[in-house]
This record gives sequence, C-alpha cells and structure tokens, in this order.
Amino acid sequence: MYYDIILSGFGGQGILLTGDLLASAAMLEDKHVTWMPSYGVEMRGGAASCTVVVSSTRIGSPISEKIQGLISMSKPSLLKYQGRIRSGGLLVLNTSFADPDLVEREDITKICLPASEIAYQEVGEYKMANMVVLGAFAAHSGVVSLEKLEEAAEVLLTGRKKKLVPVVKKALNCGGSYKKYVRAVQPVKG
Amino acid sequence: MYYDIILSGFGGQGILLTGDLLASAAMLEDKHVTWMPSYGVEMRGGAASCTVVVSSTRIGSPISEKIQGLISMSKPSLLKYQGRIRSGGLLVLNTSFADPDLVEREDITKICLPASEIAYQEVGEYKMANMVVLGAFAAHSGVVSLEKLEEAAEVLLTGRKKKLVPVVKKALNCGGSYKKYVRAVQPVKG
Amino acid sequence: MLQGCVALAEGAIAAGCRYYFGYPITPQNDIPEYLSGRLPQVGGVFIQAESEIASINMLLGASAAGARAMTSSSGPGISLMQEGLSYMAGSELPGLVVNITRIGPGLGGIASSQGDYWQATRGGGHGDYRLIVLAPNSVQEMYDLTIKAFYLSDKYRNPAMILADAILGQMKEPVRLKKPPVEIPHKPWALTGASGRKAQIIKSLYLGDGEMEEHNWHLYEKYEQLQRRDTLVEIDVDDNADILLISFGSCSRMVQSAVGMARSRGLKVGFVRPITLFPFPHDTIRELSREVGRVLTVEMNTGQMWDDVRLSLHPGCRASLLARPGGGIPSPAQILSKMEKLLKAGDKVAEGIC
Amino acid sequence: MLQGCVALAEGAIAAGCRYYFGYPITPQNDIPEYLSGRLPQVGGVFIQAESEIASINMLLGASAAGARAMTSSSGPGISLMQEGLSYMAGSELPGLVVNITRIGPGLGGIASSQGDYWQATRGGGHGDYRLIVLAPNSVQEMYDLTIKAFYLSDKYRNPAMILADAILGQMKEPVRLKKPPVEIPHKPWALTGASGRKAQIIKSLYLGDGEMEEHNWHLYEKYEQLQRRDTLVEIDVDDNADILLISFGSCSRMVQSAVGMARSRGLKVGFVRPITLFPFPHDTIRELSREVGRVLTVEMNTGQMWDDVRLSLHPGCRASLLARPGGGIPSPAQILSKMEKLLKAGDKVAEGIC
Amino acid sequence: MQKVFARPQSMLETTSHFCPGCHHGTVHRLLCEAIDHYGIRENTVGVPGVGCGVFLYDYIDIDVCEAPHGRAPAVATGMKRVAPENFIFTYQGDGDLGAIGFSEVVHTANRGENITVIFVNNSVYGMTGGQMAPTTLLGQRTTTSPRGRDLRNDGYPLRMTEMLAALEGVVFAARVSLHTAAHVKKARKAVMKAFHTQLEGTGFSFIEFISACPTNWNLSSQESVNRIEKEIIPYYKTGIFKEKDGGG
Amino acid sequence: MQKVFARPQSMLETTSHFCPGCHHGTVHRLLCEAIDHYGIRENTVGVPGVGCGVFLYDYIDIDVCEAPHGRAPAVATGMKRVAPENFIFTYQGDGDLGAIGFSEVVHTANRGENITVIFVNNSVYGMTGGQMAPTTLLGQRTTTSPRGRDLRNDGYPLRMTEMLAALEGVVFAARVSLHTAAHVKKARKAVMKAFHTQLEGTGFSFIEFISACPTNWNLSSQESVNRIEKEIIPYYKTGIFKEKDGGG
Amino acid sequence: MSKIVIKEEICKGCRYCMLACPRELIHINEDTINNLGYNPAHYVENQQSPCTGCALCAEICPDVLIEVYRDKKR
Amino acid sequence: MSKIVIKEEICKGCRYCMLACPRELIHINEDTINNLGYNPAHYVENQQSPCTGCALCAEICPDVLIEVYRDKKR
Ligand SMILES: Cc1ncc(C[n+]2csc(CCOP(=O)(O)OP(=O)(O)O)c2C)c(N)n1
Ligand SMILES: Cc1ncc(C[n+]2csc(CCOP(=O)(O)OP(=O)(O)O)c2C)c(N)n1
Ligand code: SF4
Ligand code: SF4
Ligand code: SF4
Ligand code: SF4
Ligand code: SF4
Ligand code: SF4
Ligand SMILES: [Mg+2]
Ligand SMILES: [Mg+2]
Repeated sequence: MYYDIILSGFGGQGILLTGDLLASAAMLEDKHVTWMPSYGVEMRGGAASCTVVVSSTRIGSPISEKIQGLISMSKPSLLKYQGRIRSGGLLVLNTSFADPDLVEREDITKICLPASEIAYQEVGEYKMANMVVLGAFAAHSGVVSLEKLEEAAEVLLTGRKKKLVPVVKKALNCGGSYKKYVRAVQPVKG
Repeated sequence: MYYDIILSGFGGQGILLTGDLLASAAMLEDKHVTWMPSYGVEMRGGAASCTVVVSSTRIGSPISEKIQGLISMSKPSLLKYQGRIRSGGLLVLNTSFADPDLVEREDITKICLPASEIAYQEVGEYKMANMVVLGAFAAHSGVVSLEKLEEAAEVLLTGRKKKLVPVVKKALNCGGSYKKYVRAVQPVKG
Repeated sequence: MLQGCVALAEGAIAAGCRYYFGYPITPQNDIPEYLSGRLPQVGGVFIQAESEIASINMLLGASAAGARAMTSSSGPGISLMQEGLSYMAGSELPGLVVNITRIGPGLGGIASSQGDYWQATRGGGHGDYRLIVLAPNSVQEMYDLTIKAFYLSDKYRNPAMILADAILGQMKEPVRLKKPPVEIPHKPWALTGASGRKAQIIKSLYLGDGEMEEHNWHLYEKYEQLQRRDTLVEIDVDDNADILLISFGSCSRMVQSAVGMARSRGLKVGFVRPITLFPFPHDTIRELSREVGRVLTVEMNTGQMWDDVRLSLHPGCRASLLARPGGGIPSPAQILSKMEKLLKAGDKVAEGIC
Repeated sequence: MLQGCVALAEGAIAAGCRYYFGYPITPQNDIPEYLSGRLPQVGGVFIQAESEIASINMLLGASAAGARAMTSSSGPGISLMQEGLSYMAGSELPGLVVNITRIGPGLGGIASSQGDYWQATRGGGHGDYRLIVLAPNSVQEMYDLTIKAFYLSDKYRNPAMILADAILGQMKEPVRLKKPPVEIPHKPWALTGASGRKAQIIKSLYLGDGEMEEHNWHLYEKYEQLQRRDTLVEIDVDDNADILLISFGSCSRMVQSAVGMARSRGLKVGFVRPITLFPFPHDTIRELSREVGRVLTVEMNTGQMWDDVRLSLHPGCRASLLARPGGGIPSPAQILSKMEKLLKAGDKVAEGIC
Repeated sequence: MQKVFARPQSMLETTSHFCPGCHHGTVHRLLCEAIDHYGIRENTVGVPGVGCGVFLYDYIDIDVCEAPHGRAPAVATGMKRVAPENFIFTYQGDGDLGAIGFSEVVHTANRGENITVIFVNNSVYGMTGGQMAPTTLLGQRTTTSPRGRDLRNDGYPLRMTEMLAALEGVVFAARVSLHTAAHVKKARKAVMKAFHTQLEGTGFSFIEFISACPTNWNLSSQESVNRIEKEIIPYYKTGIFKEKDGGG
Repeated sequence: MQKVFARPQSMLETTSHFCPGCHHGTVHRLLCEAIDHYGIRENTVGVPGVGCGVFLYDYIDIDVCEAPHGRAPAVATGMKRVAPENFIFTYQGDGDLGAIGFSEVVHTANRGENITVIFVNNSVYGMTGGQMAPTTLLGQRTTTSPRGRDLRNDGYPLRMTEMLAALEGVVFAARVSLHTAAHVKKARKAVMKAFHTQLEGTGFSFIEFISACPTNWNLSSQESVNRIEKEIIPYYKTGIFKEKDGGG
Repeated sequence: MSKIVIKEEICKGCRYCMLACPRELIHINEDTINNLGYNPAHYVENQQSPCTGCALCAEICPDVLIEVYRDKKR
Repeated sequence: MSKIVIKEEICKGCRYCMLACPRELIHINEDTINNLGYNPAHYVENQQSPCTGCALCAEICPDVLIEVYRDKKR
C-alpha cells in the first residue's frame, strides 16, 4: 500500500504533531513512513502543514504533487491544497475554521465536521480539534487504526505532555465516530 | 638579442631601482623588457633582488633559472645566486660587501670592484655603489649604453630625487671606466 | 522516528563529538537547538558563536587540541567559513562542517536546493585542497554518514562536510541508532602542551624552499588515496538497463520514486547515487555508463554535478541533464516523462551529448 | 614602464572607477597603496576597510548606488568575500574584485600560484552563480583587461574578477595607457532615491512561488550569453602542429618561452591561452584539440583548469597535464622537455588520457 | 472632526508579516513619520540587515538595498560615499548588529560615517526562531539557551548603545522603548534628532529600540509589556547617551 | 660574578626575523619569562594571529597553533574549552586584533573566556609593509594614508584596552610600553598578573604593548623611542585599566 | 465626540490598543476570526466615557491600523 | 667589577642598549658589518666608570643578546 496525505492549518493548531502521530502510528504497524513539514520565512503565526507518506515498501519522495488525502484546519490551507487531492481522494475539513462551501472539488470524498466545537463539547478543549480530525481520517481511510494512534500518542506524549494522553485518546475516538457529528460526508460524485 | 640578469644585495642598497634603470634604458633602445623583483615575507631589512630581461623579441618568462648576468652587492646574495650564472656568463661583484674569494665559479667572467669605496671617493656617496656597479655592467656587457642609462636616470629620477641625477650620472660613468679600479677582471677560464 | 537534523546531531554524539560551535541560520537551527540541550547532558560544550567565522575558528582550535568537534550552517554561513576551511585543510585538521543548504546565490530562500555542490566539492576557499563531502539521502544516513564523516575526517586529517538540504534536515523517518563503540584515533599531532615531547606546531605556511609545493603534493596524494579507498556509491541497476539515472541527496529520493514508477511500467533502468561527492565515484560511473550507454543526471541546481558526471562518462555515452535550481523540485512524474522521452527518441535526439 | 599592480590601478581609473575599498594583504598592497594617493587626485574615494568582509560589502553598496567601484585582495581575503560575491551575483550588481593570488590552502605563501582557479570559476560562494573571470598575462593586459572587466561587469550586471598572481602584480613592463573615453552605461536600476520614479529594490531573495527558480534560470541565461558572446582567447598555432599547449596567466609566459624554444628547434606546436576563464573557451579548445590531436595543459596548481580543458576536449584527443602547485614554477626548459617526451612517445604513452 | 492620527504617507498600505505585538511595525512607522517630516522620501535609501526587518521594502515606499547579514553599515558606507547627498539608514536586529555585524557597526561608527543606524533590540533572533542573541538577558531561556543564558558559558548581554556612545565618531546615540505610548513619543523625538544629525552632515547617529518579540518570548502582549518594563529596561536603560553639536 | 640576566629558558636560541629595534622580541622575552616563572612550558599553547608575530613557534619552545588573521581568540576559545587545564594565550597585532579580528576579541572577552590576549600595538600593519592600522594616530603617514590619517575619511585611532576594560567578562586589562627599561619592568609585572589571572581560572586577561616598528615608521631607534614618549603614550595612556579579584 | 477607526480585517489582535486606552473603549472580539486568523480589536463607543482622541491607542498599534478623529470642539 | 657580554654576531645594531646604558659603556661599531649586515653594538670596559650590572641594557635589547654578570661584592 501507498498513501500520501497533507495535514494543514494555522500555526498553533498542532498540525505538525498530528502528522507526527499519524506517521508514528503507521510505523507501529511496520509501515515505511516519512513526515515532512513545510515551513518558510513565515513560519511564525502563519500557515503550517506537513506531508505524511505511508507505504509498505521503501519510500522515495517524501513530498507529493498530487495527494490521496488532505486534512485542512483553516480557510487558507483549504484554498491552497484542495487542488492537489487526486481524483477519488479524501478531504477531512474542520469547518470551525473553513466554510465547507469553499470546497470546489466534486470528485473527492469530503468529511466536513466542526472539529473545534466537537472537541470543546466532548473533551473540553478547542485545541483537540486536530485529534478529532485525525481520528475521523483514520476511521474513514483505514490508513492506520485508532488503536495504533492511541499507542503512538502514548509513545509521543511524554514528560509534561503525558497528562494529555487520555484527552487525546478521547478526542481521537470522537473523531473515529465522526459520522455522529458530520455535517456532510460527501462521497465522490460522478 | 636576449639577455637576462639578476641584481641582488641587501635591502636599502637600491637594488630594485638599479634594475629599473637598466630595464628603462633598454626600453629607450626599443627593446622588450621585463623587470621582476623577488620579495617575500622577509622583505624588511633582509635580502633584495630583481631579474631583468632584455630582448629584441616579445618576452615570455620574466624569470630565469639560468642567467647570463649577475650583479651582487652582498655576501648572502653572491652565495645564493652565483650557481645560476650560465657558463660563460658575467658576474659583477661589489667587493665592499663580499669577499671575491667566495666566488666559486671558474667558468664565468668576473668583475670585482670595491664599488662602495669607489662611490665614496669619486662622488662622495657610499650609496652610489649600485650605480657604479651598473655602469661597469653596462660597459662590459654592452646590453645597454651608458648614454641610455643616463637618459633613463633623467626619466626615472623626478621630484625630490631629481637633484640626484648628476651624481648618478657621475657614478655610472665611474663604473663605465671600471677597468681603472678593478681588482680583477677574470675572463672565463678553460 | 527522528528529524534529519536531530538524527545528524545524535550521529555526532555517537561518534564521540562533544563540542559544537555554531551560529543560527535556517534551515539547520534544529541542530544547534537540539545540541544546546543535549551536549551538556553528555559532558560536552555548546557555544553559540558570534558568527560563522568565529564558529569555524573555534572548530579549528578544538580540533587542534585533539577533540572531535563540529559546526553547522547553511549557504551564506558556509561561504563565510571558506577561509577557515582552507586553513583547516592546509593545516591538516579534521572536523565536521554540516551544510543544510539554502537556495542561492545571496540571501536566497530556505527551500531545498543543491546549488552548493561546486562550493563543497571544488573548495570554495583558496588554494589546492578538497573537503571530504558526504551526501545523505535519508534520515538514517543523516545519522550514519555523520559517524562516517568523523571517521574519514580523522583518518585523512582533513575537514569533512555533510551536504544536505531542508528536505533531509526537516523530514522525519524511522532511524536505527547504532551506538557504535566510539573509537577516536590517537592524535599524536594534537597540541596538548609540549610535555614529554618536543614542541609541536599546527600551521599551513611553510617557508623553506619548495616546502609549499611538497606540502601541496602531500595533500594531493591524500585526495588520491581517498579516491581509491573511500568512495561511496549506491547502485541499483537492472540487467540490460536502457538508461542510467544519476542523482544525489534529497533529489535522489524523487529519482528513486521515478525509477520505481518506470519499473512498474516494465522499463529497464539503472540508478546510481554518489554518496561521497568528493571523492566522486568516477570509475563506477564510467563503467556503468559504458554498459548502459545512456545517462540522465537529475539535480536541484543548474547542473553542477553534471561537470563531474561528464568527466566520468565513457566516451560515446549519451548523456542528458534534468536540472531544477532555486527550490524547484523535479517530481517523480517529471523525471519519468523525461526518461520516457529520451528512450523514445532513441539515438535520434541527442540533448546535452557529451 | 609600470608595475602590474599600478597598471591595473590605472586601468581602473581609466575605466571611470572612483571608489576603492580594501584591506591590506601581500602581494597586492601596491594596488591600495597606489590608489590611496591617486584616487583623491581624481576626486575619488579610497577607504581602507576594517576587513575584507567590510570591503566587499562597501563595494556592494557603492555598486548599488550606481558607481564603478572595486576591491582587491589575495587568497584568504578573497575567501572571506565569498558571501558578499554571492550576494552581488544574486542581486545582479556589477563591480570589480581583483585577486592577486597567494599559495594556498591556509595562510600559504606569497609566491605565484594559480590555486584559486576553481574558486574563481566555480563560484566559491553558495548557490548557482558565476563570476566573470579575466586572467591577464602581461602588465599591458593588467591595464587593458581591467577596463574590459568593468565593461563586462556592467554589461551583464555581474561581478567580475581579475585573477592574477605575484609575478603579474610585481613585474614591470612597458605599458601603453590608452585613456579610452569613459563610457559608464546608464544604470536605471541604481538606488538613487525614488525621485520621479517608483521605489526600487536591490535584493537576492524572491519569495513568490517559483520566483527563485526563475531568477536562477535568468542568471543562467546571462552566463550562457557570456559564453556565446564574450569569451576571450589567445591562439598561436602552427600549421600541422603536433601538440597544443594550454595555459593561462603568468604560467602562460613560461609556456610562451617554451613554445619559442620548441619552434627554434623546428617543432610544430600550438599555444592557446584562455583570457576569460569564465566564460571558458570550450569551443576553441574543442576545435583545436580535434585538429591537433594532442594537448598539454600547464598550470601552477594541482590541475584545476584541467577540469575545464577535459570538459572541452574533442573525444579521442590525447591530453596530458604538467602541474606545479605551491609556488613551483614550471620552467620553459621543463615544459619543453615534457613536450618532447610526449612527442617522442607518440601514440604509445598515454598519460592522463581523457 | 479632524483626522489627528493616520498612517504616514511614505508607509505602504499593506498587511505586515510581523507577528501580533511585534514592535518592528512601530519602528517602521516612526521612520516613515521622520521621512515625511523632513520630506526626504525621494532621496532616502534604506539598508536592512537580515532579520525580521529584512522586508523593509514591502512597507516603506523608498529605495531599498538588502545587505548580507550584519553588513548593512558597510553597504551603507559604500552608498553614502558615492552619494553623500542621499539620506542613508540601516535597519538591523540585535543578532545582525550585535553578533555577526559587530565589527562593521563599530568601525563604521568609528569612522564617523554620516549615516543613521536603526537598531531593533528584541533580545532574541526573531527571524530564525528565537535563538539566544548577544542582547539576551542572563537567565533568559531561548531555543539555544534552554537552561537560561549562563554568564560562564555565554557571557554577558551586550549594551551596544553605551559601547558606541563611547566612540569619538558617534554624534548621536540613544536607547528608546516602544512598550507604552509615552515611550513611543520619546522614541519619535529621538528618531527626529537622529535624522536631523545626518541631514546636517554631522556624523554617525544611532538609535536602539527595545522591542518585543512575543512569539519567541512565548509571552502574551501584557506579559511582554511587563517584561520590558521590569526586566529589560532595568538592564538596558533608556535615554540619550550622546548628543554632540548638530544632533538635534 | 653572578649571571643576573640571561635569555629565558623557554626562549629558543636563534636569530629572529624582526627588524632592528622591533619590540616584538621584547614581548616574546617577557612571555618566556612568565612561562618559566610559572613553570608552565609543558602545558602552554600559543595562538599567534597573522602579522610579524606569526612565527612565534620559531622563538618560544611551546606548542603553537597558527590562527587565520584576526581569529586567534576564537581558535583559543575552541582550544581552551577542550583543555581548560592548559594555559592558552593569543598573540596579535593591531591590524589583527583591532581591524579584522575586532569582533572575535570583543566577543571572546565578553564571554569571559579564561585565556590571555597579548596585543602588540605598533600603530601600523608591520608585516604587510606599513599600511594604516586602526591604531594609527591622526595625521600619521603610512603607505595607505600618504597624506596622514584623516579623521573624516579614516576615523579615529581605536583604544582597545579601554574598550575591553569596559566589558564585564574582562578580569585584567593593562596597557604597557617597552621603550625604556623602566617601562619594560612594569610590562613584566603586568604579564605576570595576566598569567596569574588565567592560572587562577578567573577569566579574560588582556595586555596591550605599545611597540615600535622603526621600519615602517621610517624612524631611527632614538626617534622611535621619542615618538612613543611624545606622541603615542599621550594618546594611548599606559597603566592597569582593570583588575578584578584574582588578577594578581 | 472624538472617535477611532480600526482596520479590523487585518488587525492581529495583539491587544496593545486595548491595554493603552484610558477609557477602555477597545475590546478584543473573541468570537470573530478575521482572514488572518486573529481575533480583531473592536472599538465600542461609550457615551458616558467618550473617546478623547488622545491617540494613545494609535500610537501603540504596531500595525498602524488605527485612525483617530478628534472632535474640534474639545 | 660587573660586566656584560653581547652576542655581536647577531646584533642588529638597533642602539637601544647604547641609549639605555647610564655609563655609556656601549658603542655602535660603524666599521664592522656582521653577517646579518648590521653594525653591531660593542661593550667597552671603563675602569673610571665601570659597569654596575644594572641590566638596563639587557632589559631593553629586543633581541635578548646581552648577558649581565654582576660583581657579588657590590
Ligand atoms: C551569514 C548569515 N548567517 C545567518 C543567517 C540567518 N539569520 C537570518 S536573520 C538572523 C538573525 C535575526 O535576528 P536579529 O538580527 O536579532 O533580528 P530579528 O529577527 O530578531 O529582528 C540570522 C541569524 C543569515 N541569513 N546569514
Ligand atoms: C584574511 C587576511 N587578510 C589579510 C592578510 C594580510 N596580513 C597579514 S599580516 C597583516 C596585518 C599585520 O599587522 P598587525 O596585525 O598590526 O601586525 P604587525 O605585523 O604590525 O605586528 C595583514 C593585513 C591575511 N594574512 N589574511
Ligand atoms: S518573530 Fe519576533 S521579531 Fe520576528 S516578526 Fe515575530 S515578533 Fe517580530
Ligand atoms: S616590520 Fe615592524 S613590526 Fe615587523 S618586524 Fe619590522 S619593525 Fe617589527
Ligand atoms: S483615542 Fe484615546 S480614548 Fe480614543 S480609543 Fe484611542 S486611546 Fe481610547
Ligand atoms: S494594537 Fe493594532 S493590531 Fe493590536 S489589537 Fe489593536 S488594532 Fe489590532
Ligand atoms: S649593565 Fe648597566 S652599566 Fe652595565 S653595560 Fe648594561 S646598562 Fe651599562
Ligand atoms: S639592543 Fe641588542 S640588538 Fe640592539 S644594538 Fe644593543 S645588543 Fe644589538
Ligand atoms: Mg532580534
Ligand atoms: Mg601592527
């Protein structure tokens, strides 16, 4: 198998960590993985994104022109990356920060959910929106299992961050049951 | 014609100027010329030397392994350069600073004269030894004429140095009549 | 899973390096940031120098004292180190310099680029010298080749450089940390104080007649030895391959993807990756280019390794270049399509023939 | 009769250069020493900078303001200028940098050497750029090529370098000063204050998507143009020559002596001297090497121009190298004997065949 | 109603790339005000060093020349010597001026070059992500001093204004802050004086701006303002340190 | 009869390359005396910069590492951090330390590196043939200031000892002269103190030696001595400028 | 009555103006996110304690987003 | 009586010792040129005004060429 995905949003939304978690979980499933952040002169404040590639064989390029999946947590990132999703690919959109009407693609599967609100309601933390979205992505795509994501969270979140593990797990699982919340899961048309 | 010569001695003896005068005079005779000083980390105080090449055709290398002429004004310079004179070549030695017994070469023409004393006696200036030696070289070798050397002196010595011109001319001519003073003109043996 | 810069830093520590001197510059700040925390934990010293010039000269001093030490920087900072690098090579001092490149020339940008190939391999400083240049293409190699670089640098008493870029520095991949037993060779030439032996000098200026020429030939001989003994190259060539792709560093990852795509379409292709850029694997490439007969070099610059490839090629071999400078990244699809075009053209089209 | 350094300084003044910024280093001190007296006489400015880094950046500033300006240095100092040179090339700023070389690497010595060939022609700084490099071989050319260097530098908006050595800098020869009419081109890009026009920027960092790649190809295109239009070379080849000698700078003087000696012995020889080292006269050498079939390159380093010669040679041409680094000077006799050995060996001995 | 405060004319209408609460914007504005005040927009050239202030040209409507990191004073020297009639200022951060470019600024000051140096001291390397700067306070945690700046390993925070004021060639030197409106007003006066100095041809003028980098300080705006008041100004005293004839 | 004055043990028996009347030789001797006094020949490393003093290794029987021009303090920093138990000094001229290496010496001093910097100020670039140095006096003619150093073009002579003494990291800083036997004796005391400072591990120590370069001054020895007394010392005052605890 | 106008679309929500206003007329709107991704500052007229046009808010705004209109009568 | 010994062969004739000696016991020998090319300094005993062994000459010699022997009796 081979799967490439971009995770994107504003700085401060935990985008890079989300990608890290995804890659780490895939690694625990004995996959080859790469995690590649994009960054620039405007690292501060501005946009944040990373590309994760998961594959059962050795990975060449860690970046991709066309991607199978996109997680988007902001309006600018949606506008910037939606065009790169392959036909038939998957978009997971946090509608708390981007109006689903902005999605122009008709040939992809769309999961649009107000992840920030969900996170706030379910685990009491707006900031866990990234985990909600990741859970939804995992559940829908099957690229990694929710169990491995939980395992990876335990590995990654250590020290002062250790106390976040339960919250993270909860948020992931909320995402896993995304269908409960989803404004729209729009499968590929035509 | 093609002639290469090294002029050498201590710093402060006017070696570089002497070479300059020789080259300038040759230039006035429409020859191709090059003047190349040797210099080093130890420019100060220590040794001074330059190579002058005079030729009727375009000059390639401005330095020479083997030379036709050597003017030496110090013991170290004599020891350093005498081995580079071609068989049949010419050495003009200022014996005021180097014992003629130190000359090891038998296959060259040697003009050994106490140029400093001569300069002092004839023009009142020890420092004119270089011009005495140059005059002797010119007269013997015929590479340039004494007249052109005088002309070159007028061209080169300007500004504050202009007043030296008559002394220089006198010293050159003293050198020109080197046979008067010479301890030994030893032509090539065997 | 580690970031490339962190893997490199851990490689340095595994190699026994305990001294880091450097000045911030993107995209390599993860190295000093990581080491500023890590080195004191292992009894090492981290100094943020006031400039790259101070950095390279602190490295020179630490190396002269016999330690394994390093600095890291990017384009503009590496340019400022050229005098120091020339001195280190001239004084035969080992030491590691990491260049996580930027786009050049000038201030440039921090995207990935391979535009410092010439500077690294031809000696950007003055005089007849070379750096030992290693070009990783994975996070694992960021670790492994750092250890190797210290080893070669000490072996030949010559500074070594890791040449990588933002992709390799920023990317995370799984890494196996090997913790090899640290064997830092004895350095009798180090300046430790003239106790129980004659006073020693580390210098690059020899004043005796002919000494500098001799010294230059001595250095040259070391470089020839490197060439003979320590050239590293990755080779992955199909039997009866129709085309040979040559690429190094991050760019070679895109080429590897393209090779995979080509093979899945049934093409027979070869792939060669110089791991040491100096010494360059001239012989390997000469041999393979003779066998395969057609070469495509892919670089993220305007064609710098292209010089070395052309100096290696077997006469008559058809050679083409796909170059993308200034942060442009040749995608696997672009590489594949170039490959296919060349194969289709057969003997007719002769782009960049050498 | 003028000294090489003085002729060069007079060439700069003849070219309309009125600004000199530099830091002392042997063997080029005659340039600043002379200009410190001369420039104020013609209304110019002489600043002894606190370092070579300050020098190159003062030059950058003066050039950005639209003036013809210069600096000069030698090996270690030129190495320190690499960042600034990369910025100038990236910002498309003209300006003259003179390198009267020393022996390297490191502190080295001040005797004649050509060990900075790679640094000059491959860009010792970071990124994909080139300097325009001119290599005089006489005092007259120290004057003439300085004027030419300013011309080309302005024409292409790229820094130019005069690469010479102690022999050329220290030697005196007769010189004809041509006092050409100074034509400094109009520089609408210069920063003179945004009066009557939009504000202008001089920079090397472009942030827009793909802009840096475009900028790099733009620079590349200039270098290709230089190659096509402004390559300079001296050719002196006998009909049916049996061997072609290639050499530049001071070393070519020794080769010229050797060629004279060979001819007086009745040999048929050719001589090619690249005057521009970048752009290198690849085509001329390819053509002549095809005709003559045997080449001997003579350099005062371990064989740096040798790369460019081999990249030019006609396939099958036999090529040898006579290299003397570290202040060693190949004497005319040594060159002649090497030539004779090669000719005697005929097709049998194949040293350094390419 | 009268518009009593608006964007200066020479300041371009655009959104800056600076982080929220970053004082670079305030410094830009003060420069624009002085440019407008003296009517010199058309013969001013700005020379930014490398740091968060490098994009000067995006914000001020004047000719701009990018300088290599730390070398702006040398670049400005070359420019000013060619065109003494132009107004030339450099714009440099504390890494740019206090670390890599230390020698250039001191020697330029010592030569008494008739230029103005604008120095933004935010006690970190902002652009590169918050590393220790020469001006970082003792104990301050940064990405390269994770245990806090330690005088034994890292030395002391450099006081650039004091060092420069001690040089003969310097005509005007001041340190100002921007964390309250009152301080901004004092800063404006200092900028006017520095500009005046150069316009009179008197010599080298220098202003250090204490500035916040909330992003790399990891502080909120309120905390940043407090830090400036309670920690920074006690070490980096504000005031005019040198004012020779002609300086205002 | 007792031998009361002889060549120090650690000083090699050889003729120096220095010009007649050059004070580099005197500085070398004082260093050797201190090395012998403290018995540290076997754990001392000297780091000469580039200048007439570069051949240190020909004259002092210790380990020596050549540093690039101006960079000796950085080289010494690297060495000292690796081997804090060794005695490390740099040996630098006024071009080396005051011009190209200005930043390195100031930042090394500011870090309080526990090394000793020996600074030979002869107000010209000796080795390269007498060009203007940062320390050249106003009006002084050199090969690159043929009309005399002009403050408007060339700036002011830098007083390094005063600048460095102002830094926190500096523990000992003195300026001494060598033109009379009495001054040489004072210089010896300063050298001993500076060495002591480092041996105690207290921090950065610095000595500036006013020295003659008769060759490039174009002066006789008598004239050189007079110049030091009448022109140089009035501008470059001798004395101990800083002496913290542990400095002697 | 004096007043100010804030360019809220490009405000970065740094709060400096809010901290500076002696009349507490500026608030950060936590419910709104502008296109830059920030909660912008918002000016709220207050008849009891009206804006004085003192311009302290404008002086402190690092992004120069505040225009101040002063009532001539004062 | 105290005395000094000068290594005249490698003296550079800088005259510092001559200028330093309070008893004027050191002279520059203008007639001799040593191998380095200099007129060396020369110590001349003087019974009337003998050397005191004060070592001022040695202290000032930049080439460290003077050894001083002091008479124990003094
Ligand atoms: C030669 C060189 N070294 C390092 C850098 C990387 N760099 C860019 S900006 C900067 C420092 C920024 O800090 P500062 O000058 O304090 O400005 P700020 O961003 O804080 O305003 C550095 C180190 C560079 N561009 N060039
Ligand atoms: C990078 C570099 N620039 C310039 C030089 C040339 N150089 C050698 S010594 C020297 C200065 C010597 O002056 P100073 O430091 O005062 O020492 P002195 O000889 O007067 O004792 C210079 C500029 C060099 N070796 N390296
Ligand atoms: S990083 Fe700091 S200095 Fe840079 S823009 Fe942000 S707040 Fe300002
Ligand atoms: S040139 Fe000056 S500093 Fe150098 S050795 Fe001679 S007198 Fe001493
Ligand atoms: S002008 Fe003064 S009163 Fe009005 S909003 Fe601004 S700070 Fe408040
Ligand atoms: S000061 Fe300016 S940027 Fe900050 S919150 Fe107020 S209006 Fe917005
Ligand atoms: S020891 Fe004193 S008295 Fe004796 S020669 Fe020397 S200076 Fe003169
Ligand atoms: S001081 Fe020394 S070198 Fe000078 S003249 Fe006296 S003995 Fe000779
Ligand atoms: Mg800063
Ligand atoms: Mg000096």
